[in-house]
Amino acid sequence: MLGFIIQRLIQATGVMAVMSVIVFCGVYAIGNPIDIVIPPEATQEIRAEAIRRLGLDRPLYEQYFIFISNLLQGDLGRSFVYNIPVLDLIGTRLPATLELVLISVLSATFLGVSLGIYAGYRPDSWVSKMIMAVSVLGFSVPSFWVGLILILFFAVNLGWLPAGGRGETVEIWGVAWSFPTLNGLSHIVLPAVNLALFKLAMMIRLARAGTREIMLTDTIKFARAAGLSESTILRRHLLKLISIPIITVFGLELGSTLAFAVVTETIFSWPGVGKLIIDSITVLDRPVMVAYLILVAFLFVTINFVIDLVFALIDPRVRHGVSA
Amino acid sequence: MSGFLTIDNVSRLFGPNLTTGEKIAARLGGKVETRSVRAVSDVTLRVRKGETLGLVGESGCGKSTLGRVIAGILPPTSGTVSIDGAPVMKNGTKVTTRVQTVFQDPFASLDPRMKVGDAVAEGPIAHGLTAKAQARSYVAGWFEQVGLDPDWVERYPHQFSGGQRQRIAIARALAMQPDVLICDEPVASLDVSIQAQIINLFLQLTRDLALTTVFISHDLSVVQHVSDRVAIMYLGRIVELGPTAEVFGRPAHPYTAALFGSVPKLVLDAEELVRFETIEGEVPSPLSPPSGCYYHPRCPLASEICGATQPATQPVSELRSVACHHFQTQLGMDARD
Amino acid sequence: MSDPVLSVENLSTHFFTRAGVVKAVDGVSFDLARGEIMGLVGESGSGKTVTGFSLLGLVDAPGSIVEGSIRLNGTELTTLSQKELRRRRGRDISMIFQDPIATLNPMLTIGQQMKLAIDAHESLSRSAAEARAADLLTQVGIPSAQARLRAYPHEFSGGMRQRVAIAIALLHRPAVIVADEPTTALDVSIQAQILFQMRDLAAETGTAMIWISHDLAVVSSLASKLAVMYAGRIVEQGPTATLLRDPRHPYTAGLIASLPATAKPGMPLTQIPGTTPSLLSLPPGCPFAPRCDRATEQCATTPQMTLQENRGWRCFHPVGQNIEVSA
Amino acid sequence: MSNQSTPLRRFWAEFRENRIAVLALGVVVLMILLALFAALISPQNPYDLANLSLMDSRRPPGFVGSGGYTHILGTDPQGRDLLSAIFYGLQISIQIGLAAGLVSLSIGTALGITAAYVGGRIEALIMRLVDLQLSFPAILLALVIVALLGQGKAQLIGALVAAQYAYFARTAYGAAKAERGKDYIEAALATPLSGRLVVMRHLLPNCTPPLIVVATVQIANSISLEATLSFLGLGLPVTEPSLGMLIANGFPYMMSGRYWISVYPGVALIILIVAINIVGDQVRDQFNPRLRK
Amino acid sequence: QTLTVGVRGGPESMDPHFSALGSHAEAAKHIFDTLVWSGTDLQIEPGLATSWSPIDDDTWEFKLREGVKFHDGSDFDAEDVKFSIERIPVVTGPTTTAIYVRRVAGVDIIDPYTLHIHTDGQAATLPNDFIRLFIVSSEAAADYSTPETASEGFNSGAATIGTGPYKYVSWEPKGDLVLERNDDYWRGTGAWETVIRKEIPNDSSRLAALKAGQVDVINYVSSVDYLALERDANVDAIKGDSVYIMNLQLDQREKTPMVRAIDGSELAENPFRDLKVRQAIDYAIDRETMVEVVLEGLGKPANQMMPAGFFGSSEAIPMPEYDPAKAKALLADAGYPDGFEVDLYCTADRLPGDGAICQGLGQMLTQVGIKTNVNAISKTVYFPAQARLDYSMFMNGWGTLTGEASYTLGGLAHSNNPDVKLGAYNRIEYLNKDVDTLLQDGAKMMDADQRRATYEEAMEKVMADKAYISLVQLQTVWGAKAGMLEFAPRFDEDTLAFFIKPAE
Ligand SMILES: Nc1ncnc2c1ncn2[C@@H]1O[C@H](COP(=O)(O)OP(=O)(O)OP(=O)(O)O)[C@@H](O)[C@H]1O
Ligand SMILES: Nc1ncnc2c1ncn2[C@@H]1O[C@H](COP(=O)(O)OP(=O)(O)OP(=O)(O)O)[C@@H](O)[C@H]1O
Ligand SMILES: [Mg+2]
Ligand SMILES: [Mg+2]
Repeated sequence: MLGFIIQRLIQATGVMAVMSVIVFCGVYAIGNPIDIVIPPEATQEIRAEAIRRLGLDRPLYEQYFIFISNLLQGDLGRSFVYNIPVLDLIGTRLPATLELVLISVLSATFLGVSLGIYAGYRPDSWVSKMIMAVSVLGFSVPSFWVGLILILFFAVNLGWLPAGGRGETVEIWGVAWSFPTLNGLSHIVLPAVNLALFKLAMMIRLARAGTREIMLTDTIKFARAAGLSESTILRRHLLKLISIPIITVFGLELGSTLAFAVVTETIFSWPGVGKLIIDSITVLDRPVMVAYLILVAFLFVTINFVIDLVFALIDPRVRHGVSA
Repeated sequence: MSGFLTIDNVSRLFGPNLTTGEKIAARLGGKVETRSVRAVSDVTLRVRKGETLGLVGESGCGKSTLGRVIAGILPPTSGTVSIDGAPVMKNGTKVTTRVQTVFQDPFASLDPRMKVGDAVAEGPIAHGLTAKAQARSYVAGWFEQVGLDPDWVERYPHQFSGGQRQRIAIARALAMQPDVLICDEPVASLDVSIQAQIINLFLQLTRDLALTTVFISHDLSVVQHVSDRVAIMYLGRIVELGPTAEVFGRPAHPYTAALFGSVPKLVLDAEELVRFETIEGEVPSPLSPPSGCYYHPRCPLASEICGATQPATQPVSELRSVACHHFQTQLGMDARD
Repeated sequence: MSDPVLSVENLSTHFFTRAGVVKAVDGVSFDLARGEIMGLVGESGSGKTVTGFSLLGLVDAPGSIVEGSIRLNGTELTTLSQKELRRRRGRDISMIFQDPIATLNPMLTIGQQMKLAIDAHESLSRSAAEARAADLLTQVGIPSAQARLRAYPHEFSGGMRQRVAIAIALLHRPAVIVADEPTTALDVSIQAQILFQMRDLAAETGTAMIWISHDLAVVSSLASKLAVMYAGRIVEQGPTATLLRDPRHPYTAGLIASLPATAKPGMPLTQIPGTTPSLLSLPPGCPFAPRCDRATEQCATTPQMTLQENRGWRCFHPVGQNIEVSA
Repeated sequence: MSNQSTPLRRFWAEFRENRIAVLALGVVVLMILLALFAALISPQNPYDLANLSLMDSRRPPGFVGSGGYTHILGTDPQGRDLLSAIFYGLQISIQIGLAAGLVSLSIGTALGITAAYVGGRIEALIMRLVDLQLSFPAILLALVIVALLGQGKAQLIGALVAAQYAYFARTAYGAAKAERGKDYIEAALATPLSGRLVVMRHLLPNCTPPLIVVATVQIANSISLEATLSFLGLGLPVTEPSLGMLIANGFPYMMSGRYWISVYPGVALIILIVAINIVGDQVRDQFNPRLRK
Repeated sequence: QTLTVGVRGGPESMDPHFSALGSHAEAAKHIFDTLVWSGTDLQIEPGLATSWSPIDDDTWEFKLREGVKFHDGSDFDAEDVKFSIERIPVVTGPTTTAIYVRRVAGVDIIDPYTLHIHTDGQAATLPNDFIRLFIVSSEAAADYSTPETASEGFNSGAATIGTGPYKYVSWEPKGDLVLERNDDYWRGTGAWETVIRKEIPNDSSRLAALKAGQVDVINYVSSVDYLALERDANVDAIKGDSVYIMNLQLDQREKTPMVRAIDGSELAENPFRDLKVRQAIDYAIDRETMVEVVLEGLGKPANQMMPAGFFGSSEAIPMPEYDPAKAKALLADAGYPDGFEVDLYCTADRLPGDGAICQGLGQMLTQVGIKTNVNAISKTVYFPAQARLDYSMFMNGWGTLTGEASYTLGGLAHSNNPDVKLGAYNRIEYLNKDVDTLLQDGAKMMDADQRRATYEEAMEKVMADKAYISLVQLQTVWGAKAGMLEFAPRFDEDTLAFFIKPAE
């Protein structure tokens, strides 16, 4: 386990280093962020002053080393655009993304796994075929398109649900959440559905494939031979046996959605971090980009680590260090 | 004793593949498996030209590993293998075509995407044993030799039965015109009725082509049938070696005796159900083999010395040797009745 | 002879595949008495496993039992509902598989798996169930059974796992156990231990057993009765000793003769020519005819089982009898 | 028998049994043909600005424009005939999907097989790299790259490749690692044959089935990813719109009732991706020996 | 009563001095007052200053409004103004507000309500500069006036104390800005107790939010939705002129990178240096179609770089004609009978319709023989490249935010000369010596009429040269719940809650 943690830390450092270098060089290659954020009427003098203020006049490697040394002191820098510490900026937006993503990924997982098990258990029934058809659609249709249709239908035509924004929030532990209020919840529904659709499809496919494979194994045959009922077999045997890939994908999806729900957040004007990063990219707000990517790397390392812990929890072979 | 195929002090270890993180963790004193498996441990063997050596032992005792080292597929961790004085491997790469292999699973040992004729021709073409233009007739010749219809060269492996595939695999090995053939359980996955065909083919070919053979099997009756001499392996070591009839007739190592005893034999005449002997306990983990003689925890003859020192390989007769502190007792007991 | 616990009559199980109908089991009949061990031998693909699955009603799609009857303790199984069948599986008839590694669920403890198997048929308190489980583990030769209930399969060796599977199969003292090559994947030394134990257990509990194997040597020392399968059919059956000593079907005879143990070392073995037929494209008549040196035109029709005393064979030209020359 | 039973023929025989998959394959082929012959069958060359007339812009389906032909699917804000634009857009989308798919396939396969075959440090290095990348949202990566490299076909393909090659590498690695351990590879190496020969003649061909499956999925994915990037404003030049770009361009018109500008390209895109995925699913099922009947 | 406004962009900080962006100032105007107010047509009016006049060549005197109180109850006086002016260069962000005080050399407090502001030379447009000079409380902001502390201090609300119509309640970057009415506002009491500004950048989403009733009013209704909105009984569409004009810019350098002959070969010289070519381009452009079709009516043809009526725009400039035949003739005349090929660059995501206009332009130019490859790209890529002078022909919008010409012509039409702080945005190396002279002179003229005439002359010369070709003036549309609001569109496109009244 210790080896695992160290390995993960090494990886994380690697990603962060690579990412930060790429972003530094990339932003440098595109051009001076100043040219995007500065107003047209500024004189050369003022432009130069702004460049100096942001430290953009120094050689790139110097800027990088300043960044690194600040990083080592726990300072991820300040946004060019907002002039506030990047961490604060991300911190204020994280809860919005967090609740949206958790709700959608969790519900997609529960629903997807159930449907997937059904479809894998009765692969030839027409219900399964319907489920699979839905999953192919969910898998294929680009999410911005779905989002648009959702808004058009539920918000504009039917007027049942709000078209965007976050709605009322309640403070819990000093953080604003919107899921506890009815209004807030109604705002979450559409974006959550939009986000969940792809994951739902993915989970269905994963659970179905797992179920189909597992149902043919001797483990299940043996359980049947012992007279276990089908429901016991599904609940006690199958569910555990298909859980490993599902948890892996759950983790990765959770991570990538947390990091990047940008399409949904854009369409539904959800004030989350995904929106923040794409906005930062369009204005070349380098500190935000770098810090964000570093945090994403961290996030993934953490998630991977948690997944490993969960594996160890549910799979005794992992717990005991036996290669499965 | 001199040999055509000589195997000198060959050992082969399999270490765990540690990630950087695990290495660091191990340094820091974390719980990381760093022990390695000693799959083959200090094996020395001489095989005479034209001889068939049977290699027997339970699963995981290192038969295949030894076979692969001899065949030049795996480099040994230490020790050397040479044929007629020429080493099989140099710097971890195989440098001879004089030793070829036939594998256990005929379904895995042929490339499913390659026509069988091409699979057989591939090696000889690469090594100039035949020209590309003549490859077809060259292959056809070997097909006939192993009892296959030469017209079948255009087929794919899935169009053949297991026994036929094993013949193709044998043809592929023989087409390289080897002096030494390593057969790693060539009949283990075949049906009994097919097994006989392949054994017959094998007997005929080794004789006709004067092949020197190492024949690996866990099926004692097969080994007994085909080999001139037999080596018994336990946890990576050769515990007994000798002419087949002698070893089967009078095992010198208690493990050999117990092994023979626990194999179910075909009982043709007993009206009563037979009882056979069993060895107590199970094979220890090769990661942490017992001290001294690896067999001592299961051995009925074990004494103090067995747990303390590893028995040396001692000659019993000219062609026969054994690694046991108590082999006289074992033989003596047999001698009495 | 007392009433058989298991009586199989003209059982046929076919697989309806895209390539055609695979007659994996085709008209198999046999009886099994209480406590009796029957060896079922035959080449790979001859239908042994499918026969076993058919008995438990575990044939997967696209296969199904197309005809025949299976009577277990007098109850006809083929007409039972899935639910009824399930109630009998594990209680009246159970099965063990070849690969002990694949049989047990690696994510559940031995105890949990045994508890599930107990709960399937009885409602016992936790402690009672544990006691029963531990008891059985002890019976199959697992020391300190109580403690081992909390272990996971990977903490056991292959042989131990197979013992656990056997213990699970024995939990409800079924009338019949189908053992599908349970020792093939094990080391010889372990195989011997298990064979030994199973035989004693069967004798003790009165459980009848169908021991599937391709190794004549194994069954010869274990089963009192033997059935030889070829291409989905039982071609010969009878008491083991009789059958081995005096085979009637040319296939049985060839099988015995081809064993290295029966030949002089170094000498060519008697071999059965040809290859195992594909069940898809079986010619009409005796499936062994193409490989049989005794075959005549008559063999183009399907031979029926010739019964004689306690044995039977399906052959027009049995070994040891004169070849009847037909017109 | 021998001819009839080449692996390909057997594959096709099995494939043919799933009618939906055959239909989907037909759709894919049709769409590829439409894309290939876009220039011949389109009433208009929508990429030639001299052909367009602003007076024809945003006309509903069925409008007869200044070109004299009926705009069956209507026109877009630039007066492009949407049907033609869809054919040409298909061409670009498929081009990009294929190009990105093939390049990532080659790079990924090369990396994966090298790692599996060579082993040791190189294996560790390559696979770490791939793992790292797999744990990173593909679209984020693509986005950063497009943002950094600027817009254009090559950049877009580059971004898609960067986002996807790792999947191929992982798959190729897994397959090659499994094949590497099989006896026939061992047999070839034991002959001995040169490593290059073994990789090219044995390892590579036997790793293709899973790669084909991944390739179909990834091509569909690239097309969809390209559409998404276009939607986010990081796609191709607006004058040569891919399907995604057409959708994105029409997106603002959805609310004002001029649905056709966005919906028809969207429908084309969805049909294409769904069809590819259905074909991919069937291929996957066929390559999975455990599910074979 | 609550007014919820859906806006495209919000402030970047609560510190009014942080950014010079229009959306930032717009938000700040709710909380803070400026010294000089700009009215709906951008005419300057008294704000916190009641009057101003130059007292010599480099000094302006400002009289301040008395009796104004900050939200915390403290009094507003000259100290706060001086503090604010001096604070700006210290705390400004990258979109620098220092431009508003660039001419200020010093501030003298004469009495609590009188200030003398010294400038670096004649600064005729100083009051115009001050329309976005927000006055913060010198006490509340005292501790939050370094680059490190400014944003935090204001974002937390500690320093967000202004004299404006609304008090700060809460704000999140890119999220909601919540305000509550200042009952003591000197202009009177606003109609809304609470104002929420929601940032919804996506045009469709913003409109959807309006239609779904989540917001009461939105700004920047996209041109594509405008017609439909007009027909929608539930929503009022309020149209107003914008200060933005789309200009086509033609590189005047000897060698220009993105032009070539039709066959791909290099041209001997930059065709855009030839007046005939530039005129041909002008004739090729059908401004009416551009407005009616491309912008669906949401704009006006433009003949110069500023909207009519702005200080320095000239009535003498004729509206260019659309005459493709003449364009072709001129091209042939200039030695390009077969035309040539050029890459046209523009933004696709900055101003409403920018990408579409650009593509329309491409069609029009191609039809007279100038084969135009249109690259409507992200502003992220466009602006840095434009600053590097990568382009030969490009189009982008320019807004005369100050309402007068020195700003527009000084940035675009003067040759780029840092010494005189002019021409910073002249990215085509346009040089007309006469124009340069006029602009330099104009900047020093304290007499308004004289200055106006000078700029008008400069504008006429610039437009005659056709290196800058003005295409269309954009219009902007607000959407509001039908019958709910009374609303007067502003030229600077600000959406100011205080000036929105509930309908009777
Ligand atoms: N590539 C490898 N990496 C690690 N350990 C290995 C490897 N190959 C073999 N071993 C270990 O070496 C030991 C000997 O294995 P080997 O395959 O030689 O046994 P065997 O006698 O051929 O067994 P079997 O009868 O099952 O084929 C075993 O403990 C095995 O786990
Ligand atoms: N699911 C299935 N679909 C189609 N055919 C099947 C299926 N399962 C088994 N068969 C066929 O039924 C026949 C009998 O198979 P079975 O598994 O009973 O053989 P076996 O005698 O147990 O062989 P082995 O010794 O290899 O275990 C084989 O020809 C096999 O191909
Ligand atoms: Mg082996
Ligand atoms: Mg079987």
